[in-house]
Amino acid sequence: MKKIMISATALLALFSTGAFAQSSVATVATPCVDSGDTAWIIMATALILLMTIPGLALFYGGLVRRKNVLNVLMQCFIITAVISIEWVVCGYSLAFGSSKGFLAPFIGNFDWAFLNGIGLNDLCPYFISHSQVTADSGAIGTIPHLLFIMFQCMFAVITPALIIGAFSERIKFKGFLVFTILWSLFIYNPVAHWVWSSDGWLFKMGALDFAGGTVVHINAGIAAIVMALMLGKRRDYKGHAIPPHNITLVVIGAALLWFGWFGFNAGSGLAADGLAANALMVTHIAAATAALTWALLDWFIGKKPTVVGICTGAVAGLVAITPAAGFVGVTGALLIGVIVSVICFIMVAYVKPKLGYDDALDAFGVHGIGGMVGAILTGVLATPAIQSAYSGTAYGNIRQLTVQLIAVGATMAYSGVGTFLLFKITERLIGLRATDKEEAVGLDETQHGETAYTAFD
Amino acid sequence: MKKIMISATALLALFSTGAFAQSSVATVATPCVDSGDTAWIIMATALILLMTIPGLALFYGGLVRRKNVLNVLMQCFIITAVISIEWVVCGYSLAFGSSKGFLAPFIGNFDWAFLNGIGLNDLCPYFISHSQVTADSGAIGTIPHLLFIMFQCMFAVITPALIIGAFSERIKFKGFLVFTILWSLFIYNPVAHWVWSSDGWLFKMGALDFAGGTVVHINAGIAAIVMALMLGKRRDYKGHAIPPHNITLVVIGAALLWFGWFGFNAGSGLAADGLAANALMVTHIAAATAALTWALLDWFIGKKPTVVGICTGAVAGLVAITPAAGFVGVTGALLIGVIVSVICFIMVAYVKPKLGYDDALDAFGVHGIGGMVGAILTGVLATPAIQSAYSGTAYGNIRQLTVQLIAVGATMAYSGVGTFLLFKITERLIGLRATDKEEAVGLDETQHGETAYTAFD
Amino acid sequence: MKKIMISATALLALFSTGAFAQSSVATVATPCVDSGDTAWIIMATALILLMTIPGLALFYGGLVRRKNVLNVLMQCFIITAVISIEWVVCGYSLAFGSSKGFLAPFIGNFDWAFLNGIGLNDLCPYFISHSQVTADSGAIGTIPHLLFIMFQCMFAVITPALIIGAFSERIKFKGFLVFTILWSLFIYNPVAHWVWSSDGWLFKMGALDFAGGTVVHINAGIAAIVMALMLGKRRDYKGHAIPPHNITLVVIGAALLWFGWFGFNAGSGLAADGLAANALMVTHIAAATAALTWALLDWFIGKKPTVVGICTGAVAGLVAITPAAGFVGVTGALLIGVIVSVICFIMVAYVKPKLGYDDALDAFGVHGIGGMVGAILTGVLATPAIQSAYSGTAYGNIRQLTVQLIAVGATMAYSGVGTFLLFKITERLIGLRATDKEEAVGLDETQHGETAYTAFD
Amino acid sequence: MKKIEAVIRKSKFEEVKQALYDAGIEWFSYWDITGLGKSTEGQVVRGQIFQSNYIQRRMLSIIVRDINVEKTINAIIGAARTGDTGDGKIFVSDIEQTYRIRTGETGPEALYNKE
Amino acid sequence: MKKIEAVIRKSKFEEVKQALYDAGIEWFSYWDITGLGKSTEGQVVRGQIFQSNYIQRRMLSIIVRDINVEKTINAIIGAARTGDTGDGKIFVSDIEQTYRIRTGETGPEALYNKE
Amino acid sequence: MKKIEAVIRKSKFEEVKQALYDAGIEWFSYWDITGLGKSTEGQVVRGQIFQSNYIQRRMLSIIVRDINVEKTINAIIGAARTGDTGDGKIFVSDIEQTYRIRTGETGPEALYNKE
Ligand SMILES: Nc1ncnc2c1ncn2[C@@H]1O[C@H](COP(=O)(O)OP(=O)(O)O)[C@@H](O)[C@H]1O
Ligand SMILES: Nc1ncnc2c1ncn2[C@@H]1O[C@H](COP(=O)(O)OP(=O)(O)O)[C@@H](O)[C@H]1O
Ligand SMILES: Nc1ncnc2c1ncn2[C@@H]1O[C@H](COP(=O)(O)OP(=O)(O)O)[C@@H](O)[C@H]1O
Repeated sequence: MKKIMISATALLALFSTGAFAQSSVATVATPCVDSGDTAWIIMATALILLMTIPGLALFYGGLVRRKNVLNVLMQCFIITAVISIEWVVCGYSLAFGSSKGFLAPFIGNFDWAFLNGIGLNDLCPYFISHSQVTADSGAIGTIPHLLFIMFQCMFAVITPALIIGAFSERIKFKGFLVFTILWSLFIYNPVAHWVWSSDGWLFKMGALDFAGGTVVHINAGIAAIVMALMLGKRRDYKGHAIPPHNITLVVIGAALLWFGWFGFNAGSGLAADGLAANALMVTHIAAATAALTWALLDWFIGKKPTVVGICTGAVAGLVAITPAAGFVGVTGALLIGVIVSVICFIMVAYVKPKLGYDDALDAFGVHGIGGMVGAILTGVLATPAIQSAYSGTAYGNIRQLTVQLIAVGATMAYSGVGTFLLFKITERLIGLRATDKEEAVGLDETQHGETAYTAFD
Repeated sequence: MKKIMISATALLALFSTGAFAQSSVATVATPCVDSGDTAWIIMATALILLMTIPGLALFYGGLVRRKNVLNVLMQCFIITAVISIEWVVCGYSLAFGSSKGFLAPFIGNFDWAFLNGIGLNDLCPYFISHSQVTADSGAIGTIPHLLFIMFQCMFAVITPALIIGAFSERIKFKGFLVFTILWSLFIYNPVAHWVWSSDGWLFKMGALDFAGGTVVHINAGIAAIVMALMLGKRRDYKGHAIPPHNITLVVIGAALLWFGWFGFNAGSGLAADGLAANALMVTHIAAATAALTWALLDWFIGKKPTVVGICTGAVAGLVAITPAAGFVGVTGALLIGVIVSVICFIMVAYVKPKLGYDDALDAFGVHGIGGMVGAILTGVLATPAIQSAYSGTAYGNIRQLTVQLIAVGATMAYSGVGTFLLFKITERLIGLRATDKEEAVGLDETQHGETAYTAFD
Repeated sequence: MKKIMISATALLALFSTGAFAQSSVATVATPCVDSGDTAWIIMATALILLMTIPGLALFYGGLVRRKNVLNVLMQCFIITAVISIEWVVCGYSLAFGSSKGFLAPFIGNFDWAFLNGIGLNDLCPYFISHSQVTADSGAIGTIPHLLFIMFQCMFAVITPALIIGAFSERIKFKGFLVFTILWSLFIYNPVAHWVWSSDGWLFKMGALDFAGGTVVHINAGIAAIVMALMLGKRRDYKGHAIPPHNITLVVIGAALLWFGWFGFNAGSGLAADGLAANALMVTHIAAATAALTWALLDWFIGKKPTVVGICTGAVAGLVAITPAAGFVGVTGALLIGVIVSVICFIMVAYVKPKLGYDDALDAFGVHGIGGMVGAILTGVLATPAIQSAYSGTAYGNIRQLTVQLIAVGATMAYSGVGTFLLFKITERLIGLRATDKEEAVGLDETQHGETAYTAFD
Repeated sequence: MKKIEAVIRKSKFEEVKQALYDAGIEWFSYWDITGLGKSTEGQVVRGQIFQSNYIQRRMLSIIVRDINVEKTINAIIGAARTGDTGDGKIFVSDIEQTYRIRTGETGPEALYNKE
Repeated sequence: MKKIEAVIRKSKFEEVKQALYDAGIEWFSYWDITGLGKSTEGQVVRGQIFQSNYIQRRMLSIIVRDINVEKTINAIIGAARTGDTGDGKIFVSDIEQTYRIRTGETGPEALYNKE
Repeated sequence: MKKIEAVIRKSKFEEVKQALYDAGIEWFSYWDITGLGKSTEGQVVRGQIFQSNYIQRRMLSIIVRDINVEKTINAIIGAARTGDTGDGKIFVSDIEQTYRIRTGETGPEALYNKE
């Protein structure tokens, strides 16, 4: 059961731009793995794993207080374990498989459960800028199908891990784990299907999301704000951030996120070609611009440029460029970097304290808001110079912005309502909020019986 | 002096599966480097370096007490330096070179000492799933020979580094260094030759070890238990682990090991193809399953899921999947992950305290035992769906299990006796056990004159 | 406006050595991206980013006192942001673009400002060992031009970051930032043009610098010594190093530098081929040899082998092999490793205290001196066995040593005088030296308002 | 004036702090110490329970006017007690003189804010 | 002999040290503590000012002969004062006996080097 | 009751601990401090010897009944002495009252276990 290509227009774009390796040969040969594309996507997969552990784990872990750092590391680690298993058991099939009838645009079926029937020499049915012609004149990707599954697995892993930032320092570990599994099953898998599956309704509508602005960042960001609101504030939260316990860990985490994001974005074209190079370039430039912008805002407003600030800015830039990485050039990247940093700064520094919710590590403020900024700006700034089939409002395609807004709105609504329901269910069945005493003593001690740093010699 | 191919059956498997890039072209062209395979193996080589420094160094360094952390880091660092030199001087030649006569199945000769005669455009005589036909109708690999040498160098480096876990916190640095060099020369090189050289007796017998279950993990694990027994317990060891001084370092280390292991296992096919994708997938899934299993065991038995536990579980899973990564699919990976985690947990939590030896960081309990579990399960679970030429007992090839047991037994015997002798020699000549006073003060201070964390501002 | 090839002789060398993938096909096909080369250079680019953040940041950050660690991390982070932007705005154009008339050998023009006119499917005009023939019978590289730009961007980022080591713990952040931008514009860009642009006068003279011995290391090293002298000593400097506040960070940093350096050196051939494999090998061996040599010097002279020492040695080895990585083999690497370690040890342990300047983290002592040793030894040890067109004095090409000395001298003179002038300008306009009070309290607190490690629970 | 030094379990710190606030004591200093004593503390490491008598504790140092000694001690004892071995100790000693650096005030006045 | 315990701002440490040296006091011990008191300290975290009354401070413990008490206290007060709330406190108490471990000397002699 | 505060070399801690145990003292608290004094400590950094008079030391705080003062001090002096400058100091002061938090016992009884 092979899937049709990810986008017919993409294929046309491809031939017309001539970025096609040895096209004269490819038409006659049997379709085969392109070792270069495969080499790059293997590495990209590894890079995205690195983003979750230890990248995000350290970024978040450094930001919490000393007594809760292990809890954050553990959450990231167990998400990696549990969601990877969920992914091969059924997640991939639900997200990227085909189902029949009215369900088809919304979720896949279980045909690929346990990777059933996927051989190691099968080629990937999904592709973007690099494909080859099959015997029956269809088109097919250039990397092994199994590799695509693992590449996507890492996205499925990091998305729930992003939510951790919202509920840190006050959640029971057991409740967290059950909630996370349910969330991946019932929120992540469908949304991924909508946007990335060739059957998905948002995909068919033409929503642009190169590497996960809606699926990953908005999705997780909305879940984050819902969790933060429903779980309530930390006992010691007084309307402003609590100083991070170890800023060197924050920096290591942010740097590894930046590094890994090259896999996230430049890997999402599923090939090692010009599109990947462009994605790499805009990713790097947007991160740099957003980092600098935040540092300058800190400098002018808070008197001094801070390390936590520049790291936060870099992450915001990376988030916002994610949906756009395959559609904009260097100018777009510079614009996106500046805009997202200003908006997220305002959110985190002014709106959050005003509204008073406790999004502990700004998972909503950075990933949710940053994702929205990115998704919307993609609709504006997408330029046909990158992929000729796609252009945004600024390049005359008025409709694209509407489509992007629909995609953003749908994701927000589904993720918001779904997270709310799953929270209620988990809370009823297992309990989510840590007791006041557990919170005072710290989650490391109470949930895991460990202390991060001993005084032993 | 070219070597013959790693496996004739592998070559046949290759043609029949069709995973062969541009086969029609390859037969007529001069054999040449495949840039995609080369790109991947360069990265894989770098990834394995990262496993030793800083991956393993941090994993082990975080587990010891504050006063010994630098000693562990230094051991990993100097092994990287010394063994890399040893490898180009003679190690590679001994392990992968050919010798004449009765020595041939046991050890190579010195023809490739100082990489003598190996040009930068020579292709690698070893290959697995991707090869090309030479002018004289032989077969040859698709990556530069020099690259294969460096890839293997990283295996030679990490193996003795694994042993560190057994004798930490109580060994003299000088004795350690001499022992390590001797061990690499006289234990690692021969065993690598047996299993991986096309002349090796275990290779010829058909022992399956995709990425080093016997050569790396059992070999190091047995050396570890011998060292732990002969060196005696730490002065403060009272039959149970001593709490790690910095668990965030343990997590960083474990995550980098996981990340690097993709190079270790998915690189061992020496190509960027479907076999690599499958190896990546099973590696990831086995690690995830074993990590989760350990966390659950901790939860049910020790009341709380611990961070050190989940990290240990992940490493155990990675160890066990190592020999199997090129032979099993997703089901095999899930099984191996669960089984190895349960067995290693029992070893570490029950058997070790009962027997009373002081394997400080469980180098034997995790690498030795995990390696055995993996090597044996490879003989059971190897499925022809992955490489058609290889199948295990569960797929009707009864003999494979016997062969695996012979390989495990031979490695254990040789490594055990060899390590014993080298210990005796080194102890006599130089001394191995740190004095009681050095141990009390800490090895950082006494062996290196440094303190990891100063109180200075 | 396409550039001519990087070196006509290199091209010839190429054909004669036969390291050319599918040469028979390439002549007839349209030039296209080689996915394998592209995969590797994408990763190499990411690796070099990792060298700056968090690699160098941690290496330097661990070496300073606790009160200044964030300042170092912040400096590395903001350099990454600012210089990346500078690079796409005009830096790349100035360094690698062509200008007309008498300026041509010295600096490029602004044609490529904002990457103007560089499409995502354009191939890179620069190449070394792997190229293809264009329609008009010219030669062109095999990776996207955009990718080359980002690859070079990471070099532009790390070079000013290296200088940090000289002026740590006593510089105002604002002055530092302005100085760094000016330095990149007026010192880095021209020197890169001289050596690496096909119009550059040193390039035309035949100066060999594979991956940045002159452009990166000597350039930064000389700037370092000038800064150290002009800024004066730290208030607490008494003629010898101040103990590092966290040696585990130093080790993590050094290991990531080693790992990333594979991208730096083995990526500099812009292809995944035998030359890359050789560069990888000599990089690794030189690092290992230099690390071991320094440890032994510490052992014999300072009584104990130190962790900071072995890390410093590894970095020195990596620096020295940088210019030579594409021109020497394993013997050269071993020699370079030993020689650079001995010379840098003498510089740092004896000459520096004698002369009394305060090069806080030995940016000059390791990068400046190491770069010179490497550049000169490249002139001696370059062997035609690696690239047949290039040989050094030891292989009969007496002239090469002279050329290398001219390149070293020119870089030293320009960087020295230029840094001096930029220092004077920045100091006059903004001020560079932190006040005595700021220094006493620490730069983290005074420049960034943050504390790296809180005592909070 | 008296100096009250209390060695308590780290996990009881938040409660003790609250009790002190409730008793009107708002100034004190604390730092982490390791306490050797009769009690041991368990930690599970790889499935094995590690019993150690090196225990991470917190030292509170509170200087109070004589009239406040009793209520301070009662507050601490009330909040820090679990009933298990290892609850810690309180030591009282004499302080001869106190200075407030900011104002140079001396004696008991240095210990409280008049306004 | 008296024990002088001074709680000062970390940022004033270098100045206090210098003042003590100038006053002829060259031996003391110090460690970092957290001080709870009336004053708060701000830190900007992601654009928001965090006000905490957990403040990182430094505790100096100086044992001096009776004749040196005054000049020591004056040195500290002089160097550690900023005039803002939170400058810290100095506490003086009695020390009954002192031993120099190296020589076994006791009493005031243990506190200074004759030569 | 007396409070014995001992500043010792970190490297002598294990020996001092053993000596105290042998002398029957099993309860005490300790923490790491930096000591400024006459002695310096060398560390080799990149081949240069760094001489610092900031020395990492350990502070032991032991409260004992009056009858145990002498043997405690002897135990410490015996075990902590190397004979080189920098061996540290011992300070003895008076403790007026002691409470055991667990039981509320006061006075000397709070300092030892009857059974
Ligand atoms: N004599 C002492 N001197 C200094 N510290 C002490 C002394 N006795 C107890 N402590 C501190 O108090 C802590 C708790 O004392 P412990 O004897 O374990 O509890 P309990 O009083 O409940 O029997 C010890 O860990 C130690 O830090
Ligand atoms: N009664 C006390 N006992 C112990 N430490 C105290 C006491 N009062 C103040 N301190 C310490 O001194 C620090 C400064 O005191 P604070 O009241 O903030 O300043 P100020 O004296 O200027 O009003 C506090 O943070 C605390 O560490
Ligand atoms: N007067 C003092 N007050 C507080 N601590 C002191 C005093 N004198 C010495 N110390 C502590 O004792 C340590 C050792 O003292 P030092 O003078 O170096 O050794 P010695 O007594 O052998 O000459 C010092 O580093 C310091 O921590």
